[in-house]
Amino acid sequence: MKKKLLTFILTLALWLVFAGHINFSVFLLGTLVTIICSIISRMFAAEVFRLLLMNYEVKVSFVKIYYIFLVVGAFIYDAFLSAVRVSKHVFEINPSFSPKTVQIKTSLQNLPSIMILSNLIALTPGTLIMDFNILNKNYFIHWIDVRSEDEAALKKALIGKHEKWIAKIFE
Amino acid sequence: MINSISILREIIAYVFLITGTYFLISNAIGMIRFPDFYLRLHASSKCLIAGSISVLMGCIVLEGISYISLKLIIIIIFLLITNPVAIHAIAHFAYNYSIKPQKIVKNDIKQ
Amino acid sequence: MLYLILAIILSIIITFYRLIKGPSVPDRLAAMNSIGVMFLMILVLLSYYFERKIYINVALVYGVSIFMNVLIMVKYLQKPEKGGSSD
Amino acid sequence: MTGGKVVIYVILNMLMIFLLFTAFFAVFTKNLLNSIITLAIFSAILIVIFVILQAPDAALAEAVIGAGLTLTFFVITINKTKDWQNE
Repeated sequence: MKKKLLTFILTLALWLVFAGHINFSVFLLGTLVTIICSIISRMFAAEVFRLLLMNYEVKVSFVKIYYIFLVVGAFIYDAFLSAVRVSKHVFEINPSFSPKTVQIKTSLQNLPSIMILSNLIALTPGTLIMDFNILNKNYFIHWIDVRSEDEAALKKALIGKHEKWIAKIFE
Repeated sequence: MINSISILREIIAYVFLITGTYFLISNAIGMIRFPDFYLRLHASSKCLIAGSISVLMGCIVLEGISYISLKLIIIIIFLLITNPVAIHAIAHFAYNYSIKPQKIVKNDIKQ
Repeated sequence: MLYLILAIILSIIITFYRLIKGPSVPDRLAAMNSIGVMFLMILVLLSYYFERKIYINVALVYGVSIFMNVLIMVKYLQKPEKGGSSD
Repeated sequence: MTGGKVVIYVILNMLMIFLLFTAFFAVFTKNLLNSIITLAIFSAILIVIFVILQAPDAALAEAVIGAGLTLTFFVITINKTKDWQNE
């Protein structure tokens, strides 16, 4: 019941945003449509809202909101930094690369946290994910210019602090 | 007083818009000049996301606080979630399609 | 603002060259994705030029459509001997 | 005719020529996958032209039906006929 109520409130808020103005007829039509949408979506998406509805304390949820803002800020900062570097490569006269494929092992357990970490790796400068092995939890990463061969320095350069932040959100 | 604030807002908005257009043009040139498929995908992921976010943030600064800017923020969050997923899906498709990188050297890590 | 739209259209025409000449299918898919996002930016900028902000709804619907196209093409166009669609 | 209207007519005519070019490329290419991927860009250009001509309802219908549904049906049909792998 709690899940259905949360889905209903979220879709009603989205409806009111899309409508642009609040009226009585808009509100009545919105409740009818969102009740149908919430009942249909509960049949398919049982797994999505499982993460949101774990019983947390109040203080823990505020800490989680702080880390969510940190992760979104890291997304936008990394996107701009890497775009500047790649566009510097674009306008060179003779662009020189040394591409290589490396493997990196993670310590995360949940599937959604692995997905968000892979989105972060796709935005950090010069890296791209090709594949993921779910048994050993290894990422196959294609990297433009490889500087060091050591595993610890390589892991620190890629997922040093983002892994801790994501681990504090989901685990 | 009010006039100077509106002029300052327009200057900031146009700086964002011109930066976004520069990133989109660099994406288009990088798609042509790079020799390998995965290098092209690098240019197509980073510059595309940064350019689109910059253009949308310029529109938000130009608009102010209203329902329209809320819709633009929804578009930004949607692009931030779905665009790296699409790039990852294309890279996995190419890896299954037997397109190898130029110099593939496996780094054997002792775990 | 119209000159920015003109610059983005020029970059679309440059990217379309990769879609004509691209040696393999994933090249064309990546070109299709980037052209779609560039057209989405043009839709947002046009709504500011005409000063009718309700045109943003078109951009919102089209943004969902790009992502759906890429995922459906990736799922259904794989080679079957190399671990294709499992279900 | 002021300065703003000249630029928007240039954009409109450029998009019309580009639309014709994508339509010819989608018809005369040999591989079926290239034809489908070009069809996505065809519908994207059509959406922008509808917005410039100030018909947002036609643009919304095109964004849902043209870029979403027909492309999905084409991809699933080509996957089921299994002839595209031989090229």
